Amino acid sequence: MIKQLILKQNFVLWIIAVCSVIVPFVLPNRYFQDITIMTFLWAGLATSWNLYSGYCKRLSIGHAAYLGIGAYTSTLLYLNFGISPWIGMLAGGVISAIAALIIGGTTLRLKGTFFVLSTIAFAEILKVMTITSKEITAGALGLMIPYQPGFTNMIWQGKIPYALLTWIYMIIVLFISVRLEKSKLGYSLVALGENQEAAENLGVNSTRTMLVAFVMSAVLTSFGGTLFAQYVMFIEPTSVMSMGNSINFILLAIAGGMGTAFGPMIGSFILTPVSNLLRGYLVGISGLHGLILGLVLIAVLLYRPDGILPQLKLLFRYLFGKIAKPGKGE
Amino acid sequence: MEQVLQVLISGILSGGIYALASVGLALIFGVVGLVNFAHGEYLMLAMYIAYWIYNFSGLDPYQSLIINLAVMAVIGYITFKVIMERVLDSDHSIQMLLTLALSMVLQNLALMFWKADYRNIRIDMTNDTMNLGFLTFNTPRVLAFLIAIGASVLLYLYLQKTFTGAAMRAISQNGKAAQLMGINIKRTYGLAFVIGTTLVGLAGLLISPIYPAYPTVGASFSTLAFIVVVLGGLSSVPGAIFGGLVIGVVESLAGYFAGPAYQQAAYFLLFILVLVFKPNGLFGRS
Amino acid sequence: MKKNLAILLVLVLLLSTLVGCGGGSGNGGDSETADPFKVGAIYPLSGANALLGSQCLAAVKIAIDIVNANGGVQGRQVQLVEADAPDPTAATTEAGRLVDQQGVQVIFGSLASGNALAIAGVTEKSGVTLVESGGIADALTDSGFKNVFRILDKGGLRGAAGVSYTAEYVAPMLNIAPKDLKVAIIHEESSYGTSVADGAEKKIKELGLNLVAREHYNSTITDMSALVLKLKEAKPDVLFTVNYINDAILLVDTLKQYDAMPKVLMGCGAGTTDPNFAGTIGADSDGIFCTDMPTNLPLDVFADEAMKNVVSEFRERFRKEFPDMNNVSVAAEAAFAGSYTFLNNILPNAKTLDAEGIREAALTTKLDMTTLGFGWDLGDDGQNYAASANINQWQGGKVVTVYPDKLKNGEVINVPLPIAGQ
Amino acid sequence: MILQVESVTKKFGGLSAVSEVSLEIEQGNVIGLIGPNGAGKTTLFNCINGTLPITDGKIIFDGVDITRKKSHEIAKLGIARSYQIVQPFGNMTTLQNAMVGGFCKTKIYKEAESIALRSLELVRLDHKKDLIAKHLNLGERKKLEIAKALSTQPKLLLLDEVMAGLTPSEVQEMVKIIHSINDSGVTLIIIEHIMEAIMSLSKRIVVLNFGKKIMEGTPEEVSSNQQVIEAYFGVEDGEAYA
Repeated sequence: MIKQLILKQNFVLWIIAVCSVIVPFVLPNRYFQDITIMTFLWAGLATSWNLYSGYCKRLSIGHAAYLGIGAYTSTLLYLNFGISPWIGMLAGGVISAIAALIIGGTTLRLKGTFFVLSTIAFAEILKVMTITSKEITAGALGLMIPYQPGFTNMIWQGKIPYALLTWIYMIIVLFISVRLEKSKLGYSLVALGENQEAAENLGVNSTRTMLVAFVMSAVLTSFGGTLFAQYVMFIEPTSVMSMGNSINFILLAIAGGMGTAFGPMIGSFILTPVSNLLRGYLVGISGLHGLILGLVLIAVLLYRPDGILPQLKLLFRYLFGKIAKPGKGE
Repeated sequence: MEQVLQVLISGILSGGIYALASVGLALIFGVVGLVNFAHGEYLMLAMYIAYWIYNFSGLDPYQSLIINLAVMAVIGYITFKVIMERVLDSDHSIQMLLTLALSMVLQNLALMFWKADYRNIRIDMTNDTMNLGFLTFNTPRVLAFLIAIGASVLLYLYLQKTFTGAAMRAISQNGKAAQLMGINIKRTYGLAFVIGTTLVGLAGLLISPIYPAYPTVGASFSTLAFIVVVLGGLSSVPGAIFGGLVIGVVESLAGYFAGPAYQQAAYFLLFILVLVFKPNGLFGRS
Repeated sequence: MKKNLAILLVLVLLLSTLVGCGGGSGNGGDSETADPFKVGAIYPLSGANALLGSQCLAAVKIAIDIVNANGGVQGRQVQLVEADAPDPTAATTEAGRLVDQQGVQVIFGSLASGNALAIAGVTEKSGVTLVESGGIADALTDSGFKNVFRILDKGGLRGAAGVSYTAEYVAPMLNIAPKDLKVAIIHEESSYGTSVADGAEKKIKELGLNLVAREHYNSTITDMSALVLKLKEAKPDVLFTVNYINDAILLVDTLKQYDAMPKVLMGCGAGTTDPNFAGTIGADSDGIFCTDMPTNLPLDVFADEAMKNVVSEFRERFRKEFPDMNNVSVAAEAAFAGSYTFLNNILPNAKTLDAEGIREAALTTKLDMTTLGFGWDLGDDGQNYAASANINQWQGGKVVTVYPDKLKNGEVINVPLPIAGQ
Repeated sequence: MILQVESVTKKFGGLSAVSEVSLEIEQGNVIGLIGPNGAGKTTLFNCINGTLPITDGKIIFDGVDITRKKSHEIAKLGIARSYQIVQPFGNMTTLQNAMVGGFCKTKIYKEAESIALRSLELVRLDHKKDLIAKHLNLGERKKLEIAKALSTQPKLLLLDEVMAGLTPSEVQEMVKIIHSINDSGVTLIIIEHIMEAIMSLSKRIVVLNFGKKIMEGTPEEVSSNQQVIEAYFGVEDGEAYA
């Protein structure tokens, strides 16, 4: 029984995902807790990105736009009207959904490079709009959230609540992702990514499928945007909506394994700490940590284009195969 | 009116550079089918090489043109052999991500080698202007424009008139058929990639007297070149030239009428409009 | 399979060594006398602002060396922990590392206002002091932070300084009444340029000058023709401009090319004060103003002999580190002033080397002179109200201070600019 | 009549790939569609299932006008097709491939799974259900192609050269499979070059040449018709077929 469960690899991955919550507790050091929070947050964000782009194999390099919408909506509502970020998060989700419907409606039928570039274009336009509508968004000056701890303000003194919040966010997105894999929507999406015409001939409504997944992906990304704003407590268009953020979603997902529910999480669990630690400890030579990260990614793409997850699964099979064999594990 | 004409001219002059940066990408995209997000990084490398030569030997970018292009060709060849050749058959998304990672590596390498300093090449000509009636032309920009257009036209003629050029066109239209006709695909791919990187290198060295080199200078050119290429109808060289000029003019006009903050947004907007209403590009056949 | 295991093993090892070397030194915050006193420095060392960031870091290092050579802080040697923060998110994480992992009590930073605000969010919660000598966004000292101290002036004030000077001194030189003076603002669009420009605009309205144009652009702009032609149409007498070095040079070049140079060019900080500015533009820079913190002050401004030596030592060592530069950048001078003053003058007065003690010392200590030429007199908000912007002018490839009178070391030249358009 | 094709024309530019073709099929029937390469057979399939919009004419399926419907709507109404060049979803398993079709008429995972399993059993591919599709051999891919289509639970199935490239024993198996599909009540239109197979499977045969229907009849009538022999077999001779 246990053996069977263990060999079901999603089970092991779920264990990893769920158990990761203890990390911030066993690492009392706030710096490591901070890295853990970033790891959870980025895992959730990369998984959200993966929900559309990963399964459907259509790269969006503009998802930072939704990160920005989430961050700005909740922050503006909070600063101007005192509306709790919990509600602001939902409002951000609604606005992101509308934006994704408009953007998706115009771009989802585009293929390959056209789609990729159109996502960049929309994100850049949104960034410029945010910078120039200074009366509303404070433009390039950015917005600072005053430090007033409290649950309704989604602000805490310690790191643990943030860690729990980002962890819950990650788990929710993961759960949605796993459910998606076992649903009509998921099957349709993957089939569309493999071969659109063949999928349509099997009754897959490509426009609807893609739009639904795209909106889901955007909304979940925007929730992450609110968490991001509440944690860093300072947002500005150039850093929140930068193409660098969009690319980071993709790099985490591809490193872990694009188009799999747990791939982006694994990618974030490995790369987010590594890149933060590299930046922290290789500070003497500027550029070195970016260089190492880039080289690692090139190596992954050249030699393991499916990402780390399949390797990890092999490893599990190997390890647990050994444990399970001697008959102890009844 | 005079002002608007002057704005148009300045847009066209920038457009020439955009065109040159983009024809290389169009060639790589058309022939090799590779979506190269590291394209702009070669422009950055060429600017640094120009700066280096200038600093060590005093040769200005125009005098060091041949050496610089030769180095760029070698760099292009190495990239192709070491990285690109291995992913020719891979998924588009893998190729795209690989070039993204490559641009990350090149930018950070530049940061390590040359630090973040802005490297200026200041030659006597930098601020020279020529006047034609009420119009003013900045000499290095005019020179850059002329060389850029010249090189693009040369590339066009090369594709039209030579055997290798014909082979490239054949591959870009139908790779499999070309292979059946006995064209050495890999070699042609390599050549196209090298020509592409050399051309964007040329663009880099042409702007080096006007604009300083720094590690992230190429980043914005990659996206820009892509947009030009899409506007021009993907693999078409004349299309890329026109696309470049259009972007230059749009950027200038937007800067003049709406303000410089909207320059980029304007061509992104144009790009989306074209995708929606004319998905085959401004000059593509349907 | 084995290969994969090996790779994983290497990764784990790598990680654990990284964690290990950090963890080993993680408990240095306590104040035992033998322990070194740990301070942090967070600057952008990669990314778009890396150039000035690395100069600032070098300046802080020199300051610490000098302080250590003189016996350190309260008998403890100062130990520096460096951090790279290309953007606010990284700044948060890195601030966390310095505070929680390395146990620093004071952080010097951070060049970009966005980074400063992000760092302040971390330090404030942990009772760590942030000494800001680069970010000038007003919000940093207007947000009620208890442990953030800014040695330099606020952005809004700096923008205003150039405008006031123009109305009071430049307008008469041009024989134009301030009311009739046409002015324009062009600024780069990051928070730095925006906050200075906002201050300038406010002052312009207050003084009743004619604002004929205000435009902003991204500092990576490669062609300013459209901008300059637009400006040419507005025909301003005085152009206020806030830029980084790149775009500052491009702006002047383009203005010249289109014969659109206004009668007075009043730059604000970073770009136009950069030593490379005149180096690149050459003789045409003569007469261009640059409002900024006092910079490259002649040594005789410093009455105090010790301070004179410190400043000259700093400049000498800095030039050795950056041989390409013919002058110390203002960002580096500010970073030096911030860190040196704090370590040398403020911390020795602190009863305890914790947030409370340091705050008390920072607020109660008053200095007539820092290495930047102005004094140290903090308000309750942590802003140094003794800080002032100087009006400088390029003359013969050197920055000459023309205002205020106590720091003045030359007379105004070239108003209107000889290269001004018709 | 389950399907009525009324003088359908499809033009590419100026060229008619299909011109004024009419067909009628009764429920449960098997119709063979033959003709030389380029006769417009596959194009006709593409028109029927909505992959290509038709230039002129009308198509009625099961009493519903499907002329302007999109292919996914047509699939839901009950027309499925297989491709001449197999189009498996390469990175999904065999079962997952079939389940994409299985989800056509249900949203419930278990149901889609059992529908897909039944189709795989029908084409005798259930023993490979967990294999990644790109690792299947050609014969298996052809079967998968059919299983995917079957999983949409079609009333009408369009099979495009499912036997091309198969070994003789595989062809025999495929004929059996097609028979059993028809026995389960599915109407079939089959494009095939292997005459023996198509003659034994089809109750009626339609011959296309240059986009036009040149005749329709029983296998015996068709094989003895002079016009067909000239048009079809005359051209066929010189061609290598694959």
